[in-house]
Amino acid sequence: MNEQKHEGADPYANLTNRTTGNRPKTGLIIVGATVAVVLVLGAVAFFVTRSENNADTAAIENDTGAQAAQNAKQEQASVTVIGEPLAAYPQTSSMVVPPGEDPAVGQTPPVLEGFSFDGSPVKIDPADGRAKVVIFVAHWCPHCQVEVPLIQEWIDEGNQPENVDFYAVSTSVKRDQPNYPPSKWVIKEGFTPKVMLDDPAGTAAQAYGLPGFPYFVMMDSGGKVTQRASGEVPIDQFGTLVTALGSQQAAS
Amino acid sequence: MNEQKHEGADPYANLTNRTTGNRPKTGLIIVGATVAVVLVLGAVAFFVTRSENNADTAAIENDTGAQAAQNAKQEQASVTVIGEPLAAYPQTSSMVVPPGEDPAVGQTPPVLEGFSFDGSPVKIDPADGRAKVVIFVAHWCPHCQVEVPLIQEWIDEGNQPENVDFYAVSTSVKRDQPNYPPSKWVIKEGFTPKVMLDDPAGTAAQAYGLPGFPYFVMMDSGGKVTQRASGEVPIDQFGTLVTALGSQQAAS
Amino acid sequence: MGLSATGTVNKAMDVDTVTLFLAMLAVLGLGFLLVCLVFSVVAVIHGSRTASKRPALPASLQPLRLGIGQVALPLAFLVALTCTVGSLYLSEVAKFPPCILCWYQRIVMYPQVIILGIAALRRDVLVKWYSVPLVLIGLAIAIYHYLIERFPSTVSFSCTDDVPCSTVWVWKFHFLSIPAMAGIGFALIAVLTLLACNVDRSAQNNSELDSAEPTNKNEDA
Amino acid sequence: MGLSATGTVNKAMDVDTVTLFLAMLAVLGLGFLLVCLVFSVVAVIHGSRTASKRPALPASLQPLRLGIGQVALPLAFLVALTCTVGSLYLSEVAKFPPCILCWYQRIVMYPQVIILGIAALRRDVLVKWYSVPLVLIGLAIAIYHYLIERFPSTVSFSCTDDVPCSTVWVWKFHFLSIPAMAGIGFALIAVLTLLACNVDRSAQNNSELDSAEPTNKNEDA
Repeated sequence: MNEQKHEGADPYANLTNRTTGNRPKTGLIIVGATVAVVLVLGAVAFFVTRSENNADTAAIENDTGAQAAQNAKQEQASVTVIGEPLAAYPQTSSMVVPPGEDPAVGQTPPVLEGFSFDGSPVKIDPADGRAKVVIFVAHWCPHCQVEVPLIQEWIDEGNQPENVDFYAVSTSVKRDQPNYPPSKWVIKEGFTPKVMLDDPAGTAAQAYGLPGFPYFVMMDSGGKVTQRASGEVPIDQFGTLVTALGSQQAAS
Repeated sequence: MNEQKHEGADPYANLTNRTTGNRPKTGLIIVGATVAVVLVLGAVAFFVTRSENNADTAAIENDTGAQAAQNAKQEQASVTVIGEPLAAYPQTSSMVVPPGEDPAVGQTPPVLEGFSFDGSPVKIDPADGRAKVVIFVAHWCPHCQVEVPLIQEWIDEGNQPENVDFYAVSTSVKRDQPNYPPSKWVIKEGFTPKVMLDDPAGTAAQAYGLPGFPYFVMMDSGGKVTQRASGEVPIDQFGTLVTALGSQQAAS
Repeated sequence: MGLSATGTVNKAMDVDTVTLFLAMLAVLGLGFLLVCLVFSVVAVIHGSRTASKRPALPASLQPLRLGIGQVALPLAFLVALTCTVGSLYLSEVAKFPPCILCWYQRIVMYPQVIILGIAALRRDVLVKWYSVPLVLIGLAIAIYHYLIERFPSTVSFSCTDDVPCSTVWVWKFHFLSIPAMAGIGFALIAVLTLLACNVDRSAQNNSELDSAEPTNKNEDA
Repeated sequence: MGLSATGTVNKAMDVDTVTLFLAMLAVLGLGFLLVCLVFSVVAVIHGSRTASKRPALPASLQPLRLGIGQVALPLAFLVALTCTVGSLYLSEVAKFPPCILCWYQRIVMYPQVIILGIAALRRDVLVKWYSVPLVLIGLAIAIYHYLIERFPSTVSFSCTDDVPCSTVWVWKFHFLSIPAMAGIGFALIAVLTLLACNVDRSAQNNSELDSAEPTNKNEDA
């Protein structure tokens, strides 16, 4: 530190110079350097955020949730429920309900007719002859934020059985909460399953008996529920359940 | 202060006695007295609240809001709306909308069919041939808490015209908010107008275009809205409006 | 939490007991503040008759003054602790949701427990430099909060569906609400912290007791 | 508030600018903390070679050490002020609703502005007795908050419809969230307040510079 310079105005300099000689100079330099660095950081923050383009538009496959999200016109949409709602989720401490303890297992969930971000219709019809997994997510829920990329990675690794469809339902949309809008989130994660938008009242979530986020309902090709789960299910366990669902269909 | 006593254990006594003689004793006495008083207050608080009977049951007239509240079975109830909702409340800075600026003036509000605290039916029918004032209140709203006793006092002074009926609608009931349940509030204020309970969705309030609490809708014997107001309307102004409503009917 | 109907009633009764107790403590504190005011007037009148013309208590009241000065920091700590525990009880047990003005009062009150606790252990009467400005801010917020509770129409004329800061949760003795009790707590801490005096120093000044009082009084101004 | 679509976009950009700026300040603060750590290690190693065996910086670094000690209280005040203004910006302008853990961190942080401001004016290095315990509590809350942000499943496995404390509002440089920045702020205040030394006293001890460092270091323990 150069102790010989005497420029600048340290408010303490006059008071202390008499007793400490040149030493207060160091304090002055420290304060000056701090102020300079802070000003530079402020300028950098300003220009970085003004010039950012947020050009996250990577090549996204057609007809996926992410593709619909790129043309997002809406974050919520009306949902039509046809059929009886599923039985209430049982009181349980485990994230994956043992099928024997779940009154919904064997039930047929209602048909959901709704729309995706781009206004294209999405229909979740248990009776369409295909096994499926329906995943209910809330954009602000930290557990969903952890789970969605794990599921996408699992899909990207080619683990999804060809005879099992994935659907996501974006519910509990809160404009003033983090990670809004959900369409941006879906783009960011490159999420491929089709996404149905729930309405503000959570009609789709209620029809499926949602106990919390994230929420999984698996059903076989006959439209009967085989498994429900809620929470940050470890991806291995999720994979095992989906693979079992797929092989079940192949066998029957 | 008796400075000669030497009982008790002041943690500071040993440290300071040498230098200050008996003086620390005063501090000890102050602490002891404070503790004793606090203990007595605690005991009083305990016994007062345990022995209280809350016997507020004064003589209350038959067929009033307070009478229904004394036999309260419910704080919310279903409401049936028959007819078109009122026009939206205009953007205004005054609590009492000048009738010329209110699109609802001249409209006929919908019929409301609901229930009171004791389950007795309450019907607000604009077409029943009587002028009426409908007052929407929320139990937790401080403005309503101020306004309701003022209105009741005004009624008790015999100011209510014989040809004008008063109805209250208890809406926006919040179990975890102050002054719950509204039935107790109605009893406490000895409120005489009949009280209709709104449902949790606020159906009655929405049908009447409620902009905030309290909210007043006045209508003539022909069922047409003559005046709307929202807020802590000064009781003189309220009285003038109701008296005018009454004399209008008598003249016609 | 699985409370039976009786449990709920008991809980309401408990909340009532606690709020009544807190309200009585506030009345006690208010009494102390009034006594302090009376004694200040006495000190000014008596002081004007002495040679120095500076406010001073009559010699007969000096032991009391010193006794209070000696236990003032621990007492101020206990006031802060009571206010903090009381406020946590009302929000966490009685489940009254704190409004934003309550939070700003908590910001001032809660740290006093640590600050005054340490100051009482260190017998550091200079803590007034840090405590008093903070609690005066708290006192100002509490007074504002109390006023909008009493006169909600000064802030707005009607309620929206959000519960406003002017809702009154507790109302005891026809004048005590939660911010009123908090305000009394802030005032008590300020007065007690200003009254605190170092016993050892006072002892050294044993012969000139009259000067012990003004020393603290002047720093008040 | 009647913002046009463009206004909303600009506001989002402003919030982004401010959070990036705060994040860069946090990185700067983290750098300072690491430098302090390195110098502490240097002091321990160098000290073990001196006669006293107590930690001490080499004589060449003493002017720097004293320079920092001299401006430490004003700097600590500025850190508290930045954290407080930043937190008020995020809640009042950016409209991020503070969760309950945020409020408890505010309870610790906001009073530091007053306390350290007054201490800087009074040049009272003993304020560490009041500031350090408080900010260590704040640091503990911030670490806990950061951990449940990173590992939300340690608190629960799924979300209910209430937004939990584990929601992440700001995420910069792949490691900085709001509680992370608050935690760095608390740590900075603690270190700066402990480093503060009285210039006049140090000047009197000019010949025995080595002892200036341990005096503050020991009170740290």
